[in-house]
Amino acid sequence: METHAAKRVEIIIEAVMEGRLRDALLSAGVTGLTVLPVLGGAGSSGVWSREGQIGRAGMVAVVCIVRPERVDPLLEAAFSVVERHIGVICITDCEVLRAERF
Amino acid sequence: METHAAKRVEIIIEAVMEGRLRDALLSAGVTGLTVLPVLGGAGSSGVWSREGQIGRAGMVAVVCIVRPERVDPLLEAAFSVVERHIGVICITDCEVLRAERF
Amino acid sequence: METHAAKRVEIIIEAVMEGRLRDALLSAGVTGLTVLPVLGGAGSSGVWSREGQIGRAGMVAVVCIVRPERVDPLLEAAFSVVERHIGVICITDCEVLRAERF
Amino acid sequence: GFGAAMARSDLSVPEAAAKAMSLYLLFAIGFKGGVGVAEAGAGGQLVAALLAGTVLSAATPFLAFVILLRISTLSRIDAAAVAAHYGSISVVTFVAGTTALTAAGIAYEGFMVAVAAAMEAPAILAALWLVGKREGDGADLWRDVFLNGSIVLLVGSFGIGWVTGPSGLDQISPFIVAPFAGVLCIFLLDMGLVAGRGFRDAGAALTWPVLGFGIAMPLIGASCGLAAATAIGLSTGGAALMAILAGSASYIAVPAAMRVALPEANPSISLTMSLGVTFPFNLTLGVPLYIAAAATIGG
Amino acid sequence: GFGAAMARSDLSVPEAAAKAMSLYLLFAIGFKGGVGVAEAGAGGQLVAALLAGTVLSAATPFLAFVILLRISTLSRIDAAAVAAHYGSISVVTFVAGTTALTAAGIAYEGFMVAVAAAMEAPAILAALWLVGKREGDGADLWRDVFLNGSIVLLVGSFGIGWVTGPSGLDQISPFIVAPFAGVLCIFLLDMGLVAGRGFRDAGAALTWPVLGFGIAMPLIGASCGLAAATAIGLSTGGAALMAILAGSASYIAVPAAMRVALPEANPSISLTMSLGVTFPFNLTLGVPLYIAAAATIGG
Amino acid sequence: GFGAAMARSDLSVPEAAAKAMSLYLLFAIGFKGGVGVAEAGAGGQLVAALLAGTVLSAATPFLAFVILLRISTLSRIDAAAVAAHYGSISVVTFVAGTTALTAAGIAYEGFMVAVAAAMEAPAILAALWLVGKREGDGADLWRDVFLNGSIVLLVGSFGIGWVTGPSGLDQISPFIVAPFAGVLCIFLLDMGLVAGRGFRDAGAALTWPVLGFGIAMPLIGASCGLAAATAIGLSTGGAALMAILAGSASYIAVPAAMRVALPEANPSISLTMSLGVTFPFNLTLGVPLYIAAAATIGG
Ligand SMILES: Nc1ncnc2c1ncn2[C@@H]1O[C@H](COP(=O)(O)O)[C@@H](O)[C@H]1O
Ligand SMILES: Nc1ncnc2c1ncn2[C@@H]1O[C@H](COP(=O)(O)O)[C@@H](O)[C@H]1O
Ligand SMILES: Nc1ncnc2c1ncn2[C@@H]1O[C@H](COP(=O)(O)O)[C@@H](O)[C@H]1O
Ligand code: NA
Ligand code: NA
Ligand code: NA
Repeated sequence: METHAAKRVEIIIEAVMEGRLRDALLSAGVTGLTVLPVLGGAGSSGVWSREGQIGRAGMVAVVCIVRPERVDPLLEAAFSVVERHIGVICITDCEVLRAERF
Repeated sequence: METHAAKRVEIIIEAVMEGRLRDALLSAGVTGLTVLPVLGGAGSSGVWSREGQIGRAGMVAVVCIVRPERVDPLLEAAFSVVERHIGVICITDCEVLRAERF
Repeated sequence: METHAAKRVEIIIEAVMEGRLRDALLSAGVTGLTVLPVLGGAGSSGVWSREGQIGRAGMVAVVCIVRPERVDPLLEAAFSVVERHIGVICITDCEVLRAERF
Repeated sequence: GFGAAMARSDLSVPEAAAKAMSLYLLFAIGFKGGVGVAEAGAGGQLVAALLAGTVLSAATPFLAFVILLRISTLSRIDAAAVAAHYGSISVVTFVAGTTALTAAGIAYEGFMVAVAAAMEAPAILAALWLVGKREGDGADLWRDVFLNGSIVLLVGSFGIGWVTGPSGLDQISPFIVAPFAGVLCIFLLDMGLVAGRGFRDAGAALTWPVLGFGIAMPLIGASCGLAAATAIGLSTGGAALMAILAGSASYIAVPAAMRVALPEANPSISLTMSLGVTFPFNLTLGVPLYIAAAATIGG
Repeated sequence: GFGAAMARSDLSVPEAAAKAMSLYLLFAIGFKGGVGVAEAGAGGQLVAALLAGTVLSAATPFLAFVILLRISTLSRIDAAAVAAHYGSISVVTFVAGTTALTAAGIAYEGFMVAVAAAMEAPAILAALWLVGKREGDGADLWRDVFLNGSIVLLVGSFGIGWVTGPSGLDQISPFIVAPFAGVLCIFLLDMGLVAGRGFRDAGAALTWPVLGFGIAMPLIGASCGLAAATAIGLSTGGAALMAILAGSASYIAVPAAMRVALPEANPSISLTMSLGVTFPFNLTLGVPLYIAAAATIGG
Repeated sequence: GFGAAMARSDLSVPEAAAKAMSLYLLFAIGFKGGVGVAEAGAGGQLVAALLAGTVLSAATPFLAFVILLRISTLSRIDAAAVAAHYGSISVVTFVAGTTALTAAGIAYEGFMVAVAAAMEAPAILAALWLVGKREGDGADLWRDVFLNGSIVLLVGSFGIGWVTGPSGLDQISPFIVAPFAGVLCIFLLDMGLVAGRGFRDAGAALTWPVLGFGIAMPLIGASCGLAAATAIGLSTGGAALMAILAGSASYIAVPAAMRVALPEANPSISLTMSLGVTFPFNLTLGVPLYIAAAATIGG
């Protein structure tokens, strides 16, 4: 089937920042995004796990698929939110169907 | 270690369609797939979140790793299920160990 | 924005092995990792689903972003844990911001 | 509850807890219904009531569809999806109705639980027929709908209650009876939050005629329900429940079925109407009104 | 329950709610056991019963392993994994047994809860020994097993109950005693669903001899349990519980340990046998039978 | 609980169940408080108590900040974050305090629930002011904090209880009153586990002065609380609760707010102190001490 080049941006960020990140991405012209739950992790700030947590603790993974030319504004928007916070941003080349949607 | 080229196909789809998509993929010769939960998202049909939902609402992410030559039948199978529904399909190049499994 | 080449390694593994895998990866010099929940899947050992399970059943997806030169030790560490178990390892090229973190 | 949701509070019952509460309510109401039948016997009225419920559920969507096409600018697909919701029923409204009847000291037939189960699905068939959908993965869809948790659980616990009878109720009554009102109360609060959120999301589709339909349709449905109940000679409580069932709109089973069978329909329109307009209307004004009407007719 | 699951219904209690219920049951049964010991005292019988339980748990896998290799075509690894399940215990079967005893007015020793905790792990060691696994990440595995929720919670709540005694029970009895039967009932229904699903998945491995083993082994185990209980002089209720423990098969702790220590074993074989065959057999026929046998011997 | 957690047991209540329990506790305590006000009336004392609580919550962080900078090597940011936790309150400690008062037969003002709600947020403002944070996404942060589940639910259920009064309590008391002690007990056990885990994770940051602060600060806070309560003439029970509120430290609302507003602060320091040191101290020694002190002053 016919596919089109795109970029898949994955942002792992604290759950409390999810709303702010979503708003920033949508303002940066992103047409859609998906939020996945995270169970736990490890990093420079130690090992953590969701088990037994209460409140909106922990992190989420935000996946955002965009046309290649929209990656830069997206990264800038994401970075402005994530900058002072722990978390990871990772960009992968990908292909999509129905390119008109992105 | 020795790795082999493969494709990683990620399909974000409504949870009610999960069973149908799984059956379609397995019929298309896919050897395995993994289903991840989705907490929320945004797209042309608005912003939604799993919080406080009841019933099998929301979406799931189906990840399927296949040999490159099997991508086309996979996409056709997936597309026939997803076509009329909201959702996203994204294909990434990847490498796998134990190629005989795919 | 300035990005740096890296590798995204995704390991789908039984939940009971999560702790052992994490320890092995951290010993192999990985600086961070993220664990995502898995709802269900299909593979050579059949179709399974988390619904109605009790105990630490099921699988998890461990995502680990590393510098390219650290991939080989990572894979060896991961493989030593996963070898006898069911599961999948998939490596993707990616780009990251803030390379000094990886 | 509503105000909080409008301001996007973070106060949501976790999905798992909400599901557990809804399973509890279904189990408890089904069980109590079964015990009621074991005590009072069922007879031919059960069959008549089941039949009446099925017909109501299948006929209401036609009425709703015609009204919607006339008063609103909804597409045929959207109108059919909304119509399916109004033909089917809301178990929580039903549960609230039984609680109100018990509080008012009005008895009702235990088998109304079975009628509720019977009314969930026919509306879906009717709505699909309206837009000419008969082909496709029909069997699959039916499995989805019939084995949907709520129908199986209602019928199953009804059966268990019928078999074990009052002695079974005695044994598990600390679990079934005592916490019931509390769980229902929390569940309704949570539904209020979810409903409030829906409003926020679906803004534009909510024209005045559509809002009006969300209040008029339950009244129309309830009237048909009352008429049917009178025709088959149900008690006052049973007639009130039949009115409540016919006047309520689904927000779990039908939305899921519509996503599968009519994916082109916009889910937020029907969900906002059924959960955001009709559900609160029924809980606050509808249920007392239907009970009063049934009492007037019955008395 | 079973029928619904076979037809793939969507009626599953959310994982979190199932886990919460199982924690509740473990806590309640442990607490009540501790209160029982505080009231009646424990003495040397506690030690004798713990010892007997440990020996039973460690010895049963050898028996089960030999039988399985003889009657079935299972590999040594699969046979050892199944054997570990049958040496260990099912807490839910134990809880159902105590409920049945209470309903029948038969008293039992409160410390049987501690015996249940003691019987969870030895079978795992025995099974690993059978297939020559002694090296490797042993310490890790033991931490996994011993600090597995159920052992800690049983022993912990048993200790709390022992310390606080009857006065503690009075205070939290609305929480511990009243909803107990209801939660157990829902939990068993849910287990039935899960068990039914297992059947669907593991089809081929279920040969007739294997199915037969799933029914014969609990009888053999329960007989050993009865003999041991008689030898150390437990009451009728205590002997029935020892039989139930010895005759039941694990479906939570052992499966997880086997995935870690014997990943080559096919988990659906042992899980289907323990959860799909032995568990329902014990609940329906086994428990009454063991109680009757204990009453005959004891009386 | 603690020992188990230190050894990394797998015994954790699922997140959804923990959240459901905390919603239940908030709802029940808010409702009972509202009923109390409906019975006894509120008057000007309510306003005075709300004001006193707000001032305490806003002032305590200044004190805590100064002490921390003097006795520890924490950065200004970390010290401010810790200070915010100690200015705010722990609802669970409050709930445990009301339970202890009820057990001791000491009455308290129902409106203390509203005071608890009022004391959650001001400390956050004070702490941000301390490190010169006034710009940025202020409005957003306030919405996060004020519409945080616990404040809305406490105030909401307080209002519902006030409106429905004792008759409402009668109706849902099997749900609100009976299981309360049990749910609280399980929730506290689970909190113990989580607290124990925190200890394991934050090892290095826990110097002796910091540990000492975690015990001294609640005593200082509680003293201020007692003084304020005496000044406005609360009853013995009310004064004890005011001391408990002032002496307790937040571990849900404030940590989340600090992650948003002061992401540079190390969350494990403040969480370990509030959840791992102060929370268990208050539950075991603090609450009885504050009650005794209030009784001495009040009597
Ligand atoms: N290299 C990495 N790969 C995947 N996830 C990571 C990585 N580094 C950090 N994370 C995630 O980001 C969180 C915070 O990381 P850090 O800022 O390093 O403490 C961790 O708990 C992980 O969930
Ligand atoms: N560009 C995108 N990147 C990631 N997820 C997306 C994207 N677009 C849509 N989605 C997901 O697909 C769902 C439906 O999208 P839509 O059909 O655009 O309403 C959204 O709620 C998201 O979860
Ligand atoms: N090709 C694949 N793509 C994605 N996930 C897979 C794939 N193969 C296996 N898996 C996952 O790994 C689990 C075990 O696979 P298997 O060892 O083939 O039974 C499955 O249940 C899936 O969750
Ligand atoms: Na209806
Ligand atoms: Na056994
Ligand atoms: Na305080």
